[in-house]
Amino acid sequence: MPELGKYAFEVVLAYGASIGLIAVLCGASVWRAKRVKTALRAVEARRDKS
Amino acid sequence: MSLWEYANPTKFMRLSGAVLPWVSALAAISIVSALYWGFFLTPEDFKQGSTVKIIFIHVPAAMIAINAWFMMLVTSLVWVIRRHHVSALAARASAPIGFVMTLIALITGAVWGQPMWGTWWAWDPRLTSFLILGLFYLGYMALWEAVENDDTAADLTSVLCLVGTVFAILSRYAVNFWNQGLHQGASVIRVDGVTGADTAEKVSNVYFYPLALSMLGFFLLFVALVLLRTRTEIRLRRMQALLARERVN
Amino acid sequence: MSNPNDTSNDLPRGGLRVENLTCTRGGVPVLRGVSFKLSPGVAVLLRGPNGVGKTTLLRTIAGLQPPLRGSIEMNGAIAWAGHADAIKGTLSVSENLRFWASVHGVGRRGISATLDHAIESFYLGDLTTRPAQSLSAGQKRRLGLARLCVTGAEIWALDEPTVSLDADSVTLFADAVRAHCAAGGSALIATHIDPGIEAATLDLQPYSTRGDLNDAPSGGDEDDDETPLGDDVFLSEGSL
Amino acid sequence: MSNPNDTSNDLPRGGLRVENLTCTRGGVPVLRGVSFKLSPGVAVLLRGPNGVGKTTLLRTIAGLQPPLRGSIEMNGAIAWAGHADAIKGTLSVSENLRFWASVHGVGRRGISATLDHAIESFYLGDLTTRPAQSLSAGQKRRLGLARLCVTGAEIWALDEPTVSLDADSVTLFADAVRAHCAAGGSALIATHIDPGIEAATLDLQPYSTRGDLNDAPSGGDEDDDETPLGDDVFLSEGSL
Amino acid sequence: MISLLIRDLRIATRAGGGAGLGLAFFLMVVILVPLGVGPETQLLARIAPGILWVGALLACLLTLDRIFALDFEDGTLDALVCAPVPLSGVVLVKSIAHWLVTGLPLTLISPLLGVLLNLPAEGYLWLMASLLPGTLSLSVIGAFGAALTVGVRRGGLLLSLLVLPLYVPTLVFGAECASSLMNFKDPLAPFIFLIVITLGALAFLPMAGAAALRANLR
Amino acid sequence: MISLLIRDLRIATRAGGGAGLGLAFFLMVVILVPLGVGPETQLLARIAPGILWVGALLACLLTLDRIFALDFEDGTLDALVCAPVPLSGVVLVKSIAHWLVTGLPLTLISPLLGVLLNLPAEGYLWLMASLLPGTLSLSVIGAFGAALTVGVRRGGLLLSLLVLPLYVPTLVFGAECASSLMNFKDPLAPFIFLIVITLGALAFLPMAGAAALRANLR
Ligand code: HEM
Ligand SMILES: Nc1ncnc2c1ncn2[C@@H]1O[C@H](COP(=O)(O)OP(=O)(O)OP(=O)(O)O)[C@@H](O)[C@H]1O
Ligand SMILES: Nc1ncnc2c1ncn2[C@@H]1O[C@H](COP(=O)(O)OP(=O)(O)OP(=O)(O)O)[C@@H](O)[C@H]1O
Ligand SMILES: [Mg+2]
Ligand SMILES: [Mg+2]
Repeated sequence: MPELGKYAFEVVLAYGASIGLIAVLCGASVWRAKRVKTALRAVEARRDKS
Repeated sequence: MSLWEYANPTKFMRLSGAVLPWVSALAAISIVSALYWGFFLTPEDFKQGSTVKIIFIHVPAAMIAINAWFMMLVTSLVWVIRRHHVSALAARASAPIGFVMTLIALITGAVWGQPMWGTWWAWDPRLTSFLILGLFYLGYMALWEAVENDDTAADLTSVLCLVGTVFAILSRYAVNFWNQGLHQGASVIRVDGVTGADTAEKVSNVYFYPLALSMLGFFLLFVALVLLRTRTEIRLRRMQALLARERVN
Repeated sequence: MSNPNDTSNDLPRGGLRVENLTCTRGGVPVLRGVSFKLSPGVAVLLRGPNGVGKTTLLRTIAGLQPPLRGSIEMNGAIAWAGHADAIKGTLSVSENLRFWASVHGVGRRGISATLDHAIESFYLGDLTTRPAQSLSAGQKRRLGLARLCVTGAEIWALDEPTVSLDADSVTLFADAVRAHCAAGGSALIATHIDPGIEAATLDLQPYSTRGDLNDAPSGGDEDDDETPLGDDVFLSEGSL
Repeated sequence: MSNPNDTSNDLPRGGLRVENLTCTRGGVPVLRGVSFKLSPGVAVLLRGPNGVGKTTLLRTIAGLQPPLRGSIEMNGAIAWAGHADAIKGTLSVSENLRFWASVHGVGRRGISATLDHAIESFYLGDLTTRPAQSLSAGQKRRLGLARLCVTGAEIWALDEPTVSLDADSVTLFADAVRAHCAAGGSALIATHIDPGIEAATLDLQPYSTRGDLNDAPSGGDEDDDETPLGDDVFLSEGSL
Repeated sequence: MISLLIRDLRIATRAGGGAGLGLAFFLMVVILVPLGVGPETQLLARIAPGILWVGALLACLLTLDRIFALDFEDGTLDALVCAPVPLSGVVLVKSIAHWLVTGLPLTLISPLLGVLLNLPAEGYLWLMASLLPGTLSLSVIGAFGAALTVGVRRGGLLLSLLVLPLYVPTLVFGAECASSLMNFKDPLAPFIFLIVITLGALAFLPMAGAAALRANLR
Repeated sequence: MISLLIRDLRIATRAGGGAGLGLAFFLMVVILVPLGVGPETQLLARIAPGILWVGALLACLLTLDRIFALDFEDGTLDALVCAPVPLSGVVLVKSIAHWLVTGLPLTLISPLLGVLLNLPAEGYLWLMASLLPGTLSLSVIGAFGAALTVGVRRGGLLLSLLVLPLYVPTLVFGAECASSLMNFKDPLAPFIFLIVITLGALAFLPMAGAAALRANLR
């Protein structure tokens, strides 16, 4: 941990919040991608059978 | 082979599927290293202390927030003129990213403003116009959600995006006009000083390289997320179409 | 304006030709390859079970939604009457009709004759000064049909016009359609009951590849070589 | 609760007695001295030209508006289905039915059997997961009628239930009414077409002083010795 | 009753259902006021509690017509009146659903908007404390107003007219409570009044609303 | 076209038509703000032009959904699309009708409400001068937003969300113009911008609105 001086709270808060938001965005995107992919697989499998 | 062929979902899926892992990996590497560099390895500014490190998130996020809207504008135009579905879906996919980036720029700016200006929020023209940009994103996403027919929604959001762009530029101008002459001492303290002329060249470079790397990283992240989300939207539409056909037969 | 294809010189005035039409509803194709022709002076009943796509077909022909594939040609103006009557509850019966007449370009002088004719055709004489919201279901529907008479359109596209009408009113409606056809107009009427008009029947089959008009040639197969539109883009073979 | 008079011990369960009823619509009396009786297991068709007051009568009986004069007695719960279907477009077909079942006190355990029965009766099996707004006119109406089956009410008051239904669906409806009557319920149905149910007919005459039920005794003349109510207060003889 | 609450929440969170839109409107009032009034921090801090309360009130007002109008138009209300559930219970449940969708999120987000208006730090606690019961009473009073105007087509604005005077006590006590610390006054007295108003509204207005609904369905 | 204008005005002035309700709402915002903010004369005078402009904007916003939603629901819009009149003309006429019913009376009554907020005498002229073209552009922009949301059931609040950011330039220039004399600035520059925005909106937005309407009717 570097020495952040009297503004340590602000800097860590800014980094924390931003990285958190980016993580949420990426996580949500990936999670939704996975879910939609499996759902589509199921539908396509059903189509290919019939 | 023309560029437009990538508007075919199958082609787009093939190409984007090949590119996506590389872009994601590059984005991850450059962002992580840029933020590590920025957070751990840069010195404190003599005027701003350690808060200057916020710049490595704040500026790239603000940049992406603006560019995401620009990309929506272009893809909306493509949809209106050539009616390529992938284009409309790409616009839809990039809106949440732009919104989150706006949010990040606002939050980091607010956190930065507290020590620098002594307040979390000031009605500075630049901040205000960013807030309004955030509202445009919100409205755009809400309209996509609210209209059930996807083609109709694409038409409506495209029109909104075109008109909205004009009004966003207008309000940027208006807000400048409105806050003119207030001369809040606070808004004078810009970090231009850091990268600009009145500090030593050497110090400037200390901040400039990680900042440039961070901007590259954010840009790659944006590309990766747009590709991923567009792929999801395409799969979703395909699933709806297949389900509909299933019902029919 | 709303019908980009209405300048076809080989069709007589009041004629309508639909070729190989595919319509969508909510992004889903519900009718495929419907072809038929409507000549002036002819009324056609559109039949088919619930959900087959009658409403969708009529809206497409009226120009309210674009077809996914196929062409619609017509010579003349088209008037559309759906489930909603396009009637304002706070205006009186005659104010409503007067408004629609002037929107359809009936001039100052012609207007009162036009209104009188419409009011008489649908037996609304006693109700002219009543606000439309105080009418019963059937009375309101009669007013909605009277609106058709003041539009002066050659082609009528009607979606279940006889809903809520009693037997006498159905007769009034049949007379109005007959008069319209006699004057060289044509009508396409979706209905589940028999309105008592001498008319050909277009039977839509569920998810049929084409409709069968029992006395008109229905041509053309579905051709897939056109650019795919709508959700068809997403229906490629294989998996994504 | 909504029907203050529904505790009459001389009526069998599912019975309804209307005596000397005068109904108003928008302050104007539209029906005078209607009297009839509905026994359990019986369906009655309400007929009459447009604007005679069928909707008004049904709403009055369902307790949605108070009668001007006369009495309504019933033994059992009443379910009302009007022109609007009481269906939420954003909920799916089964969510809509489930909601109405639980509002009408169908418990956790009974609910799925009840739903299955209603869905089967109106042939909605293929549509259960569809949001109701994407249904066609006839499909939506079938859903609206299926709602009646889950209410468990003994008396059905239906206003033009067969609107938009095709022939097959009308048969489904007739079967449902027959099953309801066989289970001891009764139904009062306003309609302009013949739904194919073996039922008595109550013919309302325009501004009649009483309805004529062709096979039930219709008792009582209009008696003017009651206290005048509603706008009748202002209609006294003589000049003011 | 529970199923009615669940259904209302479910409809609100579906596409086009309107959850979150009250929130968005609240946000926008708070943004518009500085744009109109000017950017001076001092001035904004002075008027912040008042503007936040007025914004919450307007956001609530705008969503009121959804409470009954949609159910009226599609016949659900007719059917509910015929169903074996007490109508005043229906009114109560629907107003609580409205609060859960509008007032509660609005209260939770209010500190954030306080930042935008440069609200001083000591104001936040009592701002939220006053908004929490305050918005509930706004929803209940509003549901009564919505019941009164349900027959009128697009009665949204007539509804506003009827309801606004009824909102005055809540607004006055609420804003008083939220701004009292800044003015060196005691926040407790107006807070107690706020609670009393809320409880009173919860106890009596659903019945009045049910009566109004019955009259409107004639 | 003229007959459409006449019909719209006639409907608006019939019972339940909504003329005057925008006005009433305007009045009430102006009354609520002192209740929320507190009664200090100085403070109120400072914020008066801004509050009046925000009030006018909200009153306009609230009446927007009437422009097309009623016509959509009863099928009038379908019939108008089939009729031999240009759809962008319909949008233009309807936004002008909305202005005549809402914006114009609101402008005329604004000096009266200025008194309630202790607006100094020199403010009145430019307040009215800015509201006159300003409310017209609010109506035109709003009609575009209403066309976007016409298919969404009870889209009133979504409409607000979409339209409010579009209103920002008008609001900023309008409020600036109205308050400039009090701040010893030149009112002419913002006034000219206001006029330019209004003319631009009149020229282009009806077309965009017509496109949106067509898409919504599919
Ligand atoms: C909520 C508050 C803030 C917001 C919304 C905000 C927004 C923005 C935006 C939109 C940009 C432009 C990016 C570009 O053009 O690529 C920017 C750049 C920048 N901001 Fe902020 N900002 C905020 C607060 C601050 C504060 C408090 C500081 C420092 C004291 C700051 C320092 C900078 C710097 C140094 C740049 C980049 C250099 C430049 O373009 O001039 N910002 N910010
Ligand atoms: N949003 C949607 N998504 C999927 N399918 C839909 C959607 N909207 C309508 N449909 C389906 O499209 C089909 C055609 O509907 P349409 O209203 O044209 O039928 P119709 O022939 O008019 O029936 P009716 O006689 O019942 O009026 C129906 O099966 C309906 O369920
Ligand atoms: N507000 C009102 N003022 C005056 N008369 C009214 C009002 N509302 C309805 N009426 C009249 O009351 C009569 C009864 O209407 P009602 O809707 O009960 O008829 P109905 O038998 O259901 O007709 P339909 O078969 O057309 O549905 C009609 O003649 C109608 O015109
Ligand atoms: Mg149909
Ligand atoms: Mg009726």
